[in-house]
Amino acid sequence: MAVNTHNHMSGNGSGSDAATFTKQDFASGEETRWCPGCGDYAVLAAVQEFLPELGLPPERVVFLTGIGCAGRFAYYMNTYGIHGIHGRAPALATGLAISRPDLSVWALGGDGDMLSIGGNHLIHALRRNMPIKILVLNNQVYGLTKGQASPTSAFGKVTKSTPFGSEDQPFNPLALALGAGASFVARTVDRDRRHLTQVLRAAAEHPGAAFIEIYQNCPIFNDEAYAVLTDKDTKDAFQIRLEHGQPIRFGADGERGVVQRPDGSVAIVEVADVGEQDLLVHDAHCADPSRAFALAHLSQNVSAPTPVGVFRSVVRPVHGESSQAELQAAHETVGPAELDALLHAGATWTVN
Amino acid sequence: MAVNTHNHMSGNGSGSDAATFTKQDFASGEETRWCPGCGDYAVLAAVQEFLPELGLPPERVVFLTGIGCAGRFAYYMNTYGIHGIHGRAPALATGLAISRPDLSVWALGGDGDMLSIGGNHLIHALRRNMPIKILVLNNQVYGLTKGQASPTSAFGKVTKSTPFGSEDQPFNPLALALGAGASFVARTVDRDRRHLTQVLRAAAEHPGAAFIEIYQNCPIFNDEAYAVLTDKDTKDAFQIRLEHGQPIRFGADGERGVVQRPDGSVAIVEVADVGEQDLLVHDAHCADPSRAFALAHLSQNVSAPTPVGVFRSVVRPVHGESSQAELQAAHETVGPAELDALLHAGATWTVN
Amino acid sequence: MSRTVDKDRVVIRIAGDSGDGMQLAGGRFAEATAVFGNDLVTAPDYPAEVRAPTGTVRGVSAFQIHFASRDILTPGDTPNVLVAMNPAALKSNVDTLESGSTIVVNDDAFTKRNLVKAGYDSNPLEDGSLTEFQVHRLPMTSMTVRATEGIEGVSSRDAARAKNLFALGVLSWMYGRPLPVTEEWIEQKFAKHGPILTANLAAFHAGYNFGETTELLDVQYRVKPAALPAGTYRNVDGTTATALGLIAASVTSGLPMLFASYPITPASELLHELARQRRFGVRVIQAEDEIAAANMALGAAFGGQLGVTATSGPGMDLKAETIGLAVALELPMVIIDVQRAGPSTGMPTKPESSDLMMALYGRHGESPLPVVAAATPAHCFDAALEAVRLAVDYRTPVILLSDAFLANSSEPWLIPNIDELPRIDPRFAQGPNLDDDFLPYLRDERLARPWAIPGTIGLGHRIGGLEKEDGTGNISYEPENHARMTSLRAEKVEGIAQDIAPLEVDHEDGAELLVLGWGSSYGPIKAGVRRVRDRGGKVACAHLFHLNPLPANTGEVLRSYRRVLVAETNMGQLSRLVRAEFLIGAESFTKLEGEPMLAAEIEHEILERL
Amino acid sequence: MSRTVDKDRVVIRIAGDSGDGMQLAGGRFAEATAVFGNDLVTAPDYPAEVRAPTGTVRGVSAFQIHFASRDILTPGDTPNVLVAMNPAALKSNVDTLESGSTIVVNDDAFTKRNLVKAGYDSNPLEDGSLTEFQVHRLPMTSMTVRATEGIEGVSSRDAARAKNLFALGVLSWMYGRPLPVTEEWIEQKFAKHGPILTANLAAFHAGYNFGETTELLDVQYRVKPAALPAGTYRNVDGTTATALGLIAASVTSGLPMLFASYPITPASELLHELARQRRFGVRVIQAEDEIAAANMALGAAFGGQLGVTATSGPGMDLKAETIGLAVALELPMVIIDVQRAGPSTGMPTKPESSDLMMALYGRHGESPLPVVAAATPAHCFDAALEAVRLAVDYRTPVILLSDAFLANSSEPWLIPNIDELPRIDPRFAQGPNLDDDFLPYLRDERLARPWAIPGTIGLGHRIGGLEKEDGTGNISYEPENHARMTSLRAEKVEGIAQDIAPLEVDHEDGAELLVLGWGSSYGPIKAGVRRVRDRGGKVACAHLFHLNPLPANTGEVLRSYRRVLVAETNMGQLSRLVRAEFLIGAESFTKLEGEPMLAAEIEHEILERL
Ligand SMILES: Cc1ncc(C[n+]2csc(CCOP(=O)(O)OP(=O)(O)O)c2C)c(N)n1
Ligand SMILES: Cc1ncc(C[n+]2csc(CCOP(=O)(O)OP(=O)(O)O)c2C)c(N)n1
Ligand code: SF4
Ligand code: SF4
Ligand SMILES: [Mg+2]
Ligand SMILES: [Mg+2]
Repeated sequence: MAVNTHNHMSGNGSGSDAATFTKQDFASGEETRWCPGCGDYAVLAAVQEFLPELGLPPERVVFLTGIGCAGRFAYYMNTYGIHGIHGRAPALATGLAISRPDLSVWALGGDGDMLSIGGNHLIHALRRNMPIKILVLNNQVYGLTKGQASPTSAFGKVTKSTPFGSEDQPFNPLALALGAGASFVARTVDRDRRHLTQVLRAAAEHPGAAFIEIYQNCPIFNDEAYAVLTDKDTKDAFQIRLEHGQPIRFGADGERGVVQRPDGSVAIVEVADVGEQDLLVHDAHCADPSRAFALAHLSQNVSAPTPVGVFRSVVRPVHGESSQAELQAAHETVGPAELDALLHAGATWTVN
Repeated sequence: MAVNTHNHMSGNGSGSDAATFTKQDFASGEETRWCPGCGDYAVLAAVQEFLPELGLPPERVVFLTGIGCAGRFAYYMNTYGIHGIHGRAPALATGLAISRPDLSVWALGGDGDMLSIGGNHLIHALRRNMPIKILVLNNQVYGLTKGQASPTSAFGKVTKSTPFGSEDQPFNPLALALGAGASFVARTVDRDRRHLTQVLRAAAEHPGAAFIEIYQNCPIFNDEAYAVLTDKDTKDAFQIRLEHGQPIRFGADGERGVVQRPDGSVAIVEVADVGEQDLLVHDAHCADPSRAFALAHLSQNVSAPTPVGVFRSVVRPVHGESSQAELQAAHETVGPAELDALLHAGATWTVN
Repeated sequence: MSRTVDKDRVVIRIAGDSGDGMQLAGGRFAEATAVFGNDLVTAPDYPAEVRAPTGTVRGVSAFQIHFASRDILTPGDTPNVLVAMNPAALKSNVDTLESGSTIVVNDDAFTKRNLVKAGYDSNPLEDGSLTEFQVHRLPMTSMTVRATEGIEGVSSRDAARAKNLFALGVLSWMYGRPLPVTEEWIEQKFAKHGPILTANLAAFHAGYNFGETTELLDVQYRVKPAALPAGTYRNVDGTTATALGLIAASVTSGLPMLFASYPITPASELLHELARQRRFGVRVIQAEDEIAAANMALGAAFGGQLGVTATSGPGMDLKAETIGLAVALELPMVIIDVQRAGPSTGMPTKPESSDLMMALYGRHGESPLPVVAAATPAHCFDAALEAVRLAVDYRTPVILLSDAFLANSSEPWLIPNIDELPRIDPRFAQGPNLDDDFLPYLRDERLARPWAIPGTIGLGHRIGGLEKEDGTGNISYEPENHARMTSLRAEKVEGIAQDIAPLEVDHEDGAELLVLGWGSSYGPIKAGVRRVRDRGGKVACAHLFHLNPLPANTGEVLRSYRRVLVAETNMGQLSRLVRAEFLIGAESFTKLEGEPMLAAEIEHEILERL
Repeated sequence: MSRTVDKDRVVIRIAGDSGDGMQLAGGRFAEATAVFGNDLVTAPDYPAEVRAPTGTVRGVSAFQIHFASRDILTPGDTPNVLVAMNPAALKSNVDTLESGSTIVVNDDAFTKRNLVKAGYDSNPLEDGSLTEFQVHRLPMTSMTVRATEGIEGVSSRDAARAKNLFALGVLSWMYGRPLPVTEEWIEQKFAKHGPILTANLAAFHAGYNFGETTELLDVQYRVKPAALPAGTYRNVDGTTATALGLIAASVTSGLPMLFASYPITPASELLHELARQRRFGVRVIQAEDEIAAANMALGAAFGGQLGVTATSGPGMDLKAETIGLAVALELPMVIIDVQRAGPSTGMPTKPESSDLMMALYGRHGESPLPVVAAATPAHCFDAALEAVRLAVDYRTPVILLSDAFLANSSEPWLIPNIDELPRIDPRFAQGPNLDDDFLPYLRDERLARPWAIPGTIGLGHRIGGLEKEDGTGNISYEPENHARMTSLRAEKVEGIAQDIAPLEVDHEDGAELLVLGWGSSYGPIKAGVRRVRDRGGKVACAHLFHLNPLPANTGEVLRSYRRVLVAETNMGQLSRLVRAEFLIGAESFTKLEGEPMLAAEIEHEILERL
């Protein structure tokens, strides 16, 4: 197809070129235009620092973003990228990923972009299990348009568009993703670089669509929405780290934990009350998504201790995978003779 | 607002006019144009027969539909109705229901209409808990456009648009609705008139958005997709009736049942193996949606015994409810004087 | 014995219930006619419903074919021969027949019940209402059943179903169509269903033999092969021709195709057609909606593929914002609009060409793009290739306008020589274009920007819908830059006028009136003009294949006629365009009936003005 | 002591960092100026980013006000006085100043660090580069801090923040603005924040007193009140005026309003404004996207409410299909397009009027609807009322075009008498309209159909986007019916030409050139024409408030001039329209810089043609 492109067949999101890359290789050098203190900076830094791990050169990585503050992300990556229109990044990414499986394709947008106007593309990309990584920078507000309610804004939230308080229950983005059949669902926080990186790594390793909700602080329109998860004083009490194969417990001394309740939900308990053996052991690879769904409902809008980490990561058919080799081979071998035969297919006749 | 309209304040979907109505009052008499044997006929008949129960006159009921075979529904109801554009019925219904709480507002469409192009409006209407009843006539195919895959078509399904088999996992519509935060979620079958009516009744009584998936047979493009649920021979073995407060069991002699599994999912067992006491007792009113979600995953595309009935029915704030009285009163009392004051608000000056 | 009568041209309409297999019978007749060497144009006519009630007028499915010993241009205004498989088919078509036409009916179907279903009070075959026609009453069902009796594994219901092949046999005899074409097709088609194969062949032969042996049909017609230009032909409808054009563009350019689409009548057939073409590396994805489909095609285009999406009016509305993005990104992409009768949902199965203004202006802001329109079913091949060529050469989305008539209608197509297809060269950027830098918006002599695809080392770049700085493509809010970029985008598209064929006029000495058309009005206009000329009238005509930009000589051509008549199936969209562009007082003939134009209508309009 | 100089008109631009409160200071100055009785036009100018880095040129926020002792029309081409709160503000504005203009700077802000951030190599206040201007260096920050020293609960950071009020005080002194207007506003605004209130008042007074007592500013200007038509005025921007117009329409028609919208610059402010108006029964819903917003408004319209939706270009693309449905349903609905510089995402905060063609033709099929355009900020009130009137009277969606300039700019508005507002009568259908039947598509003398709302006994009906039978509204695929319905829909809209004001010409004897405009070019065109006339030139002008249909006399008016110049901020959309419509060789002046037109540009274009 083109000179200078790498091998098309190496599969999305993984590669092993000999060359090694650094954070700088992934920074476009374009001046960042977010507000001072915006959580987007931290996400950008974490992504740029993580990407060299893929072993892919920057030109094999593509960021497709929607409109919003978060959408500006594309400009700051020294990769290929499109700052598309509002809400459509997952669809752009679908078109690119399906036709170029040699690339690592990332779709990124804000909570409004991905969950309001773009909600349909999101759920369909997850259902199809497209080989794309989807990052939703959730600040629970519309940043770029200066402070309207978003589909993740809390019930009763006063914003410019809801001066009397929002009348809507917010989405639980993880629950929505799980409901759509997502094969990989995770949550992390802008200010926790190590955790964010872990989650990015897990997503990149996942074959198929990965949905990552990143709690992102907007100091201008919704400051400190997630402070409890990152403030030294409250962090231990509010962050529930999900780790595959580990009992789910948290608190400064792991004194609290999560158990199954008889009604199908999960609940927080004092470990001392129930005993260690009754704690749930996190199984991200469970074929059935119900437990992950229950965990996603432990807290809404960080009003209670909130799980972060990989909720679900299961392998299932990736859209396009099964036809890929056939199509690639067909395109490479097909030539004038086959075309000529196609044009002449069916009954023909000749006039002299 | 208008002569001849009934009291605006009686709340969506309920009423108690003295007059009683019959099925005929709800049939428009327009010639139905579905294919012979189409499941849509049964749904239409059931709806027309049920509606008199609301106690509302036909002019207080509105059907808003999308495009598709199912979308034709609007024409056959002797109510007010709009056959809107493809996928947008929930949005039309939102606009109408929020401004006319005296009406009983129904949105109806096919699986393509509601879950493909209209997926976003659907999940947002459910999130907002709009006072509308949403019927999805799921035949797992595009009927009107003559047989393409829909978002509920099975993986590998050969259709006109997927001659080599669909590469997509289908949506689990109930899981999607639950993931979106739906307060009422149910499933029923076109050919089971009594069950269908029960579900309609429960939906009508529910304050807020009700999501009802109706398995609907398309004899032309996807015949007998749900036959196991309705055929005499298989019905007992495949229909799992969910009834609030009852243990979940099925089979000709109730010999099978559903239990909770340790991984958060639910599973089918022989009652004899586990004992009656271990069966799940269905709780449609459980605040946490996790159990309902687990039940929704018992079967996909009717490949296994399939629960029908009301999976979830919980009360939570209905969008618009809290502001309704205030807005109504404001509109009724506001007049030229208030308008004049508004126009003169802020600093004014006079030129003589 | 039957007489043989020579005919120049014949219009046959075969109509029956939608379950009667009329499209199949019509299609096979067309194929045999094509192979026989007549020129032909076909027009299927389906009911709007998936399955309308059997026997009703609403449920009638018809297929019309016009074939001739010379080149022809339309499916014919009115049939000379109507084959009616049931009363409803007769009822829904008889009004269009001219006195003296032939009617062949399936006598068996004229039962009381069917007459009632069709809305007849009395049997038209017997009440004298058809005296002005030549009526042939053939008991097709019973003869078919009889012909297939004894074939093992064939129920009498299966047998009755084969009556369309009986009818086909009768027609084949009447017009001396070659049998092997149809026989081979039946053998292939039913290869896996032995008994059905045998039954169908038997029915077909029974029909043919019926003509040969009975006295009921007394005339056999001879329509000699047409003297078409030399070459190899096949019969294609617009859908197939479009698909072939796209595939040809993909193969010759080396660009793998991603076809992303959401089903909609009458564009879905193209989706079905291309979905089968994995052998050509065509990837098809059915998107969740039209917005997604457009974005998928655009994403693929960014990746260096041939991104194509197809839809009809309502879907075009939805794609508008994404098309605007493609204009801003300046990436190649083809958007196919198979127009149908609007507005809103309109009449989805009916043809109309009323999306021209939308193609030109249906996006916010100044977002010009090339618009190409197909003129005939076979021309869809060239139009698709041309759309891809412009898209790739100019790095721009291109709208290709087709319509419901073109999509379903068929005609003989002179299969082109592969080597003579237009060359489409992606010219991917391979390296820096300004010293050591790569400027994604540095333009070439066509004002096209470089197409640098992911994977190409050193050319990484980010682009978006925000206004871009000339050259670098960086975000810019600078006033003069916006003015410059707006002009550059416009000039790039205008410049295409130099790169397309000039408007060709079919002139006749003394003609003062020019009939101008676009899209599927090509056939009726040409045919109408011919009729006028046959009557000695002087008239010229010209057809636009490019609607934006218009060919460079368009103004000159139009101004050289005293009167210009623009004929189109909308309220005068092209006529507004040429009025605005050239300030000429173009007159307008419009038709908005969800039906193609008729040659007779054009003839009439011209005569009125001579 | 300072001198007092009389002035007819002054243009002030106050600029600083986006965090410096420039919009507030400018807005307060405008309010005082309005109350003082000058005519005025304002134009805010925000940075594109939410928070651009402090001190940079990109982060500069400015507010321009033009005020005069006579009626004026634009915010002024170039400022006479620039107040620059930091080096970046100076840098980004100094190039637009004419020699001899006054510059007032906050001297404290000209630190090394700020100079570097602004991109200055040396201090322009000291390197002689400003010699052609009258520069006043005021240590605003330090004087503000000093003035607020000792106020309890006010940090020195809070204090420094009040420097915008110091600047406002200075300006108020310079132009003799009344103090109470501003004082009262400060008292109300900060009523809940005692110390801040005191500090702001102190800063304001300090600025005023600084002018009064120091010799630094030697001239005080007097701009006498303007002799505007009698009546009560207030200052409104286009957003407020639009909101008021909609509310007035709701109250006077008795139709409760549902305003459904999805945020987008520059239309979001209207959403914010209306969301506060529950007192007037206005229900606002923020939809999940623009498609939903349009459908919600349409659903409400079906329910008998005033359904309104507002957006900007990209959102208009998305609403197209739903607008087409509204055309088919023939239900009243208002769609407001606050245009911005396009295509695609374009320059979201910048004005441009390039959606005219889209408003007219941006939907598939033939789907005509009325288009109304606002001309000035205050005119948005009338335009909104007019849009509702047409929508209700003709049962049709109406597009109201505004733009980013009108939305943010303000001017005095002569508050209308409630009793003189146009009467809007929903005329809901109450019963059968043909004997005992109700025909939802039986038309009245305006060709409007009945509006029968759910709840009305006996009028239940089902309508949709499929073509409808004339009268009954039942689905119809009948060819002639489609032609008839297409014509009826078109005629209904065309008929509105009889129901709107004729095109009014501002003529001058001897004028052979007519300048024609639409939308926000109103002010610059009028002002440009005035300037030409002041120089003795003969020129006429006219402005279109209705773009579809055009006023009945438009052709006649245009033809009565030898030359017609159409001025618009797009590539000539209206000019194409009038060329197509009237075959006149209209010339085109276009500007595409994401900036409003300037009077000087119009003046220049006219003079070139005289
Ligand atoms: C079609 C369309 N509608 C609306 C907008 C305006 N718009 C731009 S960004 C945005 C939402 C921003 O919120 P979010 O996605 O949460 O991103 P954030 O700015 O918070 O990062 C909106 C409504 C647009 N650009 N295009
Ligand atoms: C915008 C738009 N896109 C596409 C279509 C074509 N279309 C009509 S119905 C339909 C899908 C029908 O499937 P479904 O919703 O499942 O309904 P069913 O016919 O099966 O009842 C489609 C794609 C349309 N009318 N409008
Ligand atoms: S508005 Fe909020 S989200 Fe946007 S850049 Fe500023 S801080 Fe970040
Ligand atoms: S195509 Fe299927 S869904 Fe549509 S009417 Fe026919 S049977 Fe029903
Ligand atoms: Mg956000
Ligand atoms: Mg379906």
